[in-house]
Amino acid sequence: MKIKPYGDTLNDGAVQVSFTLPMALSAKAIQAAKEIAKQMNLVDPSVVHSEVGGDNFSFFIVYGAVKAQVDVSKIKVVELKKTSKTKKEIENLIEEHLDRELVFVGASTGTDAHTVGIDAIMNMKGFDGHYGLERYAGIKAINLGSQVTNEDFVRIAREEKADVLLVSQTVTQKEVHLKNLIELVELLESEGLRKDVLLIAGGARITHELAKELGYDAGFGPGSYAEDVASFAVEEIIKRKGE
Amino acid sequence: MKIKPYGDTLNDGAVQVSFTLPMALSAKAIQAAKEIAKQMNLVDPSVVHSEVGGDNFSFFIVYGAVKAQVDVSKIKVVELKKTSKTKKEIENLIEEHLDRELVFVGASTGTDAHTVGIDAIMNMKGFDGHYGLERYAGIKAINLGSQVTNEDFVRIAREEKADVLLVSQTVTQKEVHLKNLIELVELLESEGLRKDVLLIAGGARITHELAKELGYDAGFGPGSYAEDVASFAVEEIIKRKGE
Amino acid sequence: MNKLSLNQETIQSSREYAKKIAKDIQSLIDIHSTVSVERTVLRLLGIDGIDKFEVPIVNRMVDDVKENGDITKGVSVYMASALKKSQLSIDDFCEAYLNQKVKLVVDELVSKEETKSILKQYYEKQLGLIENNRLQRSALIKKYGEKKTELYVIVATGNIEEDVLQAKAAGRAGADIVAVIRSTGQSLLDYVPYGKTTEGFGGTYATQENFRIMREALDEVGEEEKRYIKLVNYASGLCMPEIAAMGALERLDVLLNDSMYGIIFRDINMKRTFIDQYFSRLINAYSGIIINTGEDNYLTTSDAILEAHTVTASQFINEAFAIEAHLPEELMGLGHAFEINPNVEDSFLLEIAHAQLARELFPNAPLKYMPPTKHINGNIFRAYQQNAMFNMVTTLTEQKIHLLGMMTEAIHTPFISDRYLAIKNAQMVQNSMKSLVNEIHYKEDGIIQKRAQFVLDNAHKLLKEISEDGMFNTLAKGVFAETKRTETGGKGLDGVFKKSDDYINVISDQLEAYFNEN
Amino acid sequence: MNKLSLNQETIQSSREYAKKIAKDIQSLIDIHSTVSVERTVLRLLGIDGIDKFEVPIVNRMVDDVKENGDITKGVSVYMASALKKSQLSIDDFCEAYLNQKVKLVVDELVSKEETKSILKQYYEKQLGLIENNRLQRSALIKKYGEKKTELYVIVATGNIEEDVLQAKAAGRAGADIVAVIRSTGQSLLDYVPYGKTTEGFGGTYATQENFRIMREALDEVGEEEKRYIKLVNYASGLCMPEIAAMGALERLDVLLNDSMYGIIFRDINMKRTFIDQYFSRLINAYSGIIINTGEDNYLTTSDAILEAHTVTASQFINEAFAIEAHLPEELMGLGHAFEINPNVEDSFLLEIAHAQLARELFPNAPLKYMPPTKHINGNIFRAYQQNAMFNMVTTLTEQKIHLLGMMTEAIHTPFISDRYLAIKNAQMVQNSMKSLVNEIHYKEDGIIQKRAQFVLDNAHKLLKEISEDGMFNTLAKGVFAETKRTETGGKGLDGVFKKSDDYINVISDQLEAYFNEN
Ligand code: B12
Ligand code: B12
Ligand SMILES: Cc1ncc(COP(=O)(O)O)c(C=O)c1O
Ligand SMILES: Cc1ncc(COP(=O)(O)O)c(C=O)c1O
Repeated sequence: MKIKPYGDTLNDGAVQVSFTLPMALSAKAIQAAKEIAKQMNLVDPSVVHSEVGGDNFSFFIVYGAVKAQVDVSKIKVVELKKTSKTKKEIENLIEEHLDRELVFVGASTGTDAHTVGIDAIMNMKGFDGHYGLERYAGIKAINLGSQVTNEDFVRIAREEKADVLLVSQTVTQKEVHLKNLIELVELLESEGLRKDVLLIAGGARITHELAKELGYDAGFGPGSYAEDVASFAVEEIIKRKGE
Repeated sequence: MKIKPYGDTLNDGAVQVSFTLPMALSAKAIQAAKEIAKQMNLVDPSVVHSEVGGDNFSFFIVYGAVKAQVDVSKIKVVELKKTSKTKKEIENLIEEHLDRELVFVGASTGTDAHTVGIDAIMNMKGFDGHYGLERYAGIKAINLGSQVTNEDFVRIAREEKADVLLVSQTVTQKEVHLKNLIELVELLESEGLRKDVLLIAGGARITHELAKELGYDAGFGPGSYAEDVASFAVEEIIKRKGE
Repeated sequence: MNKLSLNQETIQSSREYAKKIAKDIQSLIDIHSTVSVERTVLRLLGIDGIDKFEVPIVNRMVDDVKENGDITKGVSVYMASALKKSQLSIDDFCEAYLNQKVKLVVDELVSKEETKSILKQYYEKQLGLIENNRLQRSALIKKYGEKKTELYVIVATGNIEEDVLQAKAAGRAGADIVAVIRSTGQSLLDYVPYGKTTEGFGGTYATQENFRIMREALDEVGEEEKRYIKLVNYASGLCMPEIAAMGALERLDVLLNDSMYGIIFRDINMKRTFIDQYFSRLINAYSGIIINTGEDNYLTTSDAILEAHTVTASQFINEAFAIEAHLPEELMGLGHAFEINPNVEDSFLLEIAHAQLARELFPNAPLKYMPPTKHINGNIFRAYQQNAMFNMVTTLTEQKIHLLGMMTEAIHTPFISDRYLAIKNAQMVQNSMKSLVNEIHYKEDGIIQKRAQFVLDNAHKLLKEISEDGMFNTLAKGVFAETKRTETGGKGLDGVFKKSDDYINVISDQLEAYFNEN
Repeated sequence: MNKLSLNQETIQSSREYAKKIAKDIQSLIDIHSTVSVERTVLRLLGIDGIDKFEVPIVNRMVDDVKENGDITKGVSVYMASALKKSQLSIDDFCEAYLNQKVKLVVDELVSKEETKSILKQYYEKQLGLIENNRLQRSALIKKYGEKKTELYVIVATGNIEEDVLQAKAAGRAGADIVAVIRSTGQSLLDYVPYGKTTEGFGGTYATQENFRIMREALDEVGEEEKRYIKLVNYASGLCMPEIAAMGALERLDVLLNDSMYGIIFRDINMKRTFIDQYFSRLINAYSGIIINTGEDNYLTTSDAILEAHTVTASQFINEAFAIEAHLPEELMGLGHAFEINPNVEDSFLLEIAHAQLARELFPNAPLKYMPPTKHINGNIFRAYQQNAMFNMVTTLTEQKIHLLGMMTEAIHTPFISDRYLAIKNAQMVQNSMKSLVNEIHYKEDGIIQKRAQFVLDNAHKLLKEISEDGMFNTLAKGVFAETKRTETGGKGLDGVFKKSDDYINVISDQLEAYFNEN
């Protein structure tokens, strides 16, 4: 089934676009904006608004019908199936299948100081009415906070005999998160620790797909809760134990 | 000089896009949105927001770097050179070069009932502090109002011996304005009147370029004032008289 | 509710002038009828459908009487007489009529009494259906409850199927009221199109079948969402009473119906409009349909600061006409709008003043408050903000029917996402500012109070003038929306006629009787 | 300004607790210094520049004294002694020092008096430059006037050249204040980078040269636009006083400078921070630079409703520390924020209460009001609306330093168009609601008044507790932003030392003397 963007009629292909051009506003600039829109595959784009956005900058809003279409049946997504177990169910799973407490070590690594995300997952009080890992029976949750170097992180993981590593990355400017995330994998591998832990990343711009690409076991984006991570981790550990 | 859209760094190509897809929100839908964005020539598009926009519709906001670029030096625009004469100057021109009153007949034609635009150009009080044509010495301005059929319009133009016809078109849904504007040209031609009048269109989505394409002498879009139209018309009439 | 310290005497006196203005016109209305009124009578006898040239049967019949009979007697007597002669049921009669097997204009006309008794079963059935709709609406509203402020969106694709999709999505997103905008130009048609339609310009044709389709769709969503979702269409135009009847039959909840909109904005003849609006409102009143008046349009045409008092004056006049047509306050959706140029210093204060003024003058009316449109440009972000500011004024002044502004107002009829985002915008304001209206007082003699008092005073002056000049002269002077109209100009005058002494209209008789009892 | 009926005694008592809290810490500050303080002394003697490994000379020198001399005497005496011995001017000395031709740590140390007399010409020159900047700023502000509320935007490209382009565009679009965000992580560097920089993450390095470049650019636009455009950077971090000195030399107008931000949000040792903040604020006070405190960050970390009182308590504490450092109220840019989840019913009323509370507690302070950030998501239209609502609260409560929210807050550091649209948003609110603040009263004992009183009461209780527990214990308990810090934890403790009896700091002596006179 092929689909196109929808404005008010099926297959009208309607999209809205806005951008700035580094030139003063003029009829020429408006024409340039139209050309850009055409190169974005808009048929008959209409520059519905233009405004001087500072000296030698002009801002445009364009509407048009885009030629693009996608065949939905052909789309493949690397998607984490959320099992949506409850806290209680997860705790039971640990009790039944594992003979020990699981150790989760988490941190905002590198220069990243955004702790709200990792705290949402780990802290007692949790987030949005979902308790954090610290409150789970059978889980020892160690939250190292922010700006933890990959070196310290790995050292503590080793000391604590971590089962699961939780890494939070929020700042993505100049792709700094990729750098940090990749370095951690490399460090774990060079220390021979990679296979001993479940490695999980999270953050506003993290997708499961991206995390997998970078060599993580899973990735969690906005709207994740402790039970999502915990159920993934616990099930995976049980599965691996069985193998 | 080639330019690209500008986000916060020269040539970063940053654009913002939004659209709806006719499918329920899911990881697959997000991926579909990304595919659409890629077909819009966005490199590494990032779906920064997705939301259920009704049943079986999902709404997306995407940012990305577009490959599109335009060579500004090669852009050609059909542009009306605004001579920006004042009311006084125009009145003087008429007095000096023409021996009679010029007749301007204006209307919102077809089913279009939007009169604010044509009134802004023609009525006494004008618009935004710019007096309308009714106040010009040397101009007889006849405003027929809204929903005037092309037939009535042409009839009255003939009766009044119009020098200039002013047509306003606001409703553009299903291209109804094109239909109306083209019909008028055809009617004028079939009645042998086309060459006797200056034919001018205006409206929110009218550009000079579009008007020329449709066989008009000029087109005026948003932000036009009576003196823009008057100076174009009077100069053109004087020029034609000279020829 | 008394935040503006308005002068109660000025209000009282304004109402009296308005009453005099309406009464003057009403005396003219009472002795006239129109082709549209007569067609409505036929519709309320149960006649519907079109001939092979797609001309509605009701048009065929009324034209027939006009040509071959004496329309000044009204169509009722002809229909009764023809039925008597043919001895057919009304449905069979229509079929036979289309096949030219029977005549409508017969020689022997029955008496007024007989007219009534022959037609009784038919109009009682139709009026019964309408009553049922009214009761069903009340029951549903009682069941689900009703919001203080209702979010109103439009659909306008031109295609009823697409409209349904979008209306449902809007309903699920939180819309309380959905209007199907009419196709450009429909109001100038002297007939109502028939059946399901999928092609229109800037809107979808108002047909009874389209009404039915949309009503069904909204009922479906309403049941899921546990809200009664109201359906709106437009009466104003050359077929005001017919649409009122169709809307009543299909359980529409709101109809745009202004005593003067057609005159001013569609150049429909003033007599025609005044007569039609009366009969249409009588039907609205009976069917429990809220009317929406069009004062907002004055401000899209003229300056919203300079002409604010014309809105207020017109509201008083619309109220007075509504009273003539037995509409209770609860059905008087008087219109006004947020249309001041936002670049004007303190414009937000003026908007509060105007909106609160309307609120205090008509405390029980379900006021219809229109969003900014004229000063919206293609900057959709700016528009989104203007709409948020408009939403705030509604929350601060407790408007009832809250039309949502679209961020793409200056660009196109709404996309599905425009409508969705508009609903979210309004909901955020409604929720985060829920109690603000009870929290703030306006300064005694401050900008807001003074502005409201000034507008009221000017409206009062204007009403006095109009009551002296008469409505026709007023319209000729272009007092409203700076648009001048003459008594004999405009479309549809040829459809107006003076009733003869033996004129009979079984529907209005029946309705007047009903209102006298209730 | 008395819209909240606050209890004046509670306010008075809160101030007294805060004073006690600050005095307790001040007694510790007075007997300590830090490497950063000492480096600042060198900077204010006119030393700048880096060695071939890009280490700033001031770091080289202070480390040198730490290693080879006795840093507890302060760096002043070493510099004076070395100058005396080498008989070189300070510039020549530095050059020779880098070439390892002279030593800083010499055997024969001069007396306190001689230290002063040798260094006097150098620090007088630098302090003279700073004074000139202060006078020039006052003159320009006097010439162009100053707005009641100033629109503040950030640039954060990482590249000072690009920053300049954008800052100028913002200035022309109407920004009154421009902040150059620092590169992520700079606050943890125990030195200040040098020279013009074009690569940073999430911001641009704060260097003296970058300050100069941006100041020049803003002065240029300011002259064209006939407005004085203020320049902001960040002091907090391991180099607080150094940045204060650099900012003073380059005529920055505002510096982020909080007595506790580094501790809580950057895990810098608490002693280090308290000592550094004091010296940095002393310099701020002398240079007429407004400080901006960071209470807003509490609400981005914790819940804005539950923790509102911690903001108020912290404002009192920051005020008390500022008084210790001779900052007049006019330079106390205390921070707060609009961070309540907008889905909370009546959240807008709570925001008004919080903002008005800050306004009434600190009537003369140029309050810094931060926009919604935490509850902004990728829906840029929704964000644009949230920002409009935030802009309204500022207009209703007369905040001074008004940081503009960006519609792309949840996405990226601002694009040029984001900033432009944000300015237009704020301007529309400021203009269309100009007089609203004078028009409305809040209901006696209404939601707004009660909320403000409740927050004040809780802040008062918290201050009492802190004054009993002491600041160090309070920080250990995680009272602010739910973040726990220990006395000996965090970065930079190794740079703290107790002053010996013969410690001398020619700059603080000079500044204290200045403040005692003025
Ligand atoms: C709060 C905040 C701050 C606070 C942080 C306080 C704290 N204690 O964390 C303060 C003020 C200190 C701050 C500072 C800075 N910030 Co900041 N900040 C934000 C803000 C407003 C909200 C982030 C947040 O808390 N979201 C709420 C949480 C719950 O969501 P979340 O992090 O996505 O977490 C969820 C999921 O992603 C997931 N998750 C997250 N981590 C993990 C980990 C695991 C293992 C799992 C399973 C799941 C998971 O689960 C969570 C719950 O569902 C965002 C803008 C925004 N609205 O998003 C900017 C933002 C992230 N900051 C930004 C920047 C640039 C900075 C600064 C560099 C300077 C600046 N411009 O302000 C500094 C430097 C900080 C540093 N060194 O890292 C940028 C990042 C741009 C980019 N894409 O690179 C943003 C987008 C703002 C912007 N537009 O400029 N910031
Ligand atoms: C006011 C208005 C109305 C008023 C008109 C009142 C009146 N007396 O004119 C009313 C309420 C009656 C109305 C009705 C309708 N409207 Co209307 N209306 C508008 C609105 C809000 C403003 C238009 C306006 O007055 N602009 C101000 C004037 C000064 O600008 P302007 O027309 O562009 O004129 C300038 C220039 O273009 C130029 N110019 C214009 N004409 C000419 C002619 C010449 C010769 C020259 C030289 C220059 C010139 O000079 C003028 C001054 O600078 C717009 C939305 C918007 N914000 O733009 C919708 C809009 C135009 N309407 C629209 C529609 C669809 C309708 C309706 C069909 C139903 C509906 N959805 O409301 C009806 C039907 C009307 C009909 N039969 O035509 C759509 C059109 C969509 C499209 N692109 O097709 C719009 C865009 C709204 C929307 N988003 O749905 N409308
Ligand atoms: C009272 C009233 N009636 C009708 C309409 C719409 O009528 P038309 O279909 O003629 O555009 C409006 C539109 O604004 C109105 O205000
Ligand atoms: C008081 C204060 N200082 C400094 C900063 C920024 O510091 P850094 O550069 O460490 O991110 C902030 C940011 O919010 C702040 O509030």
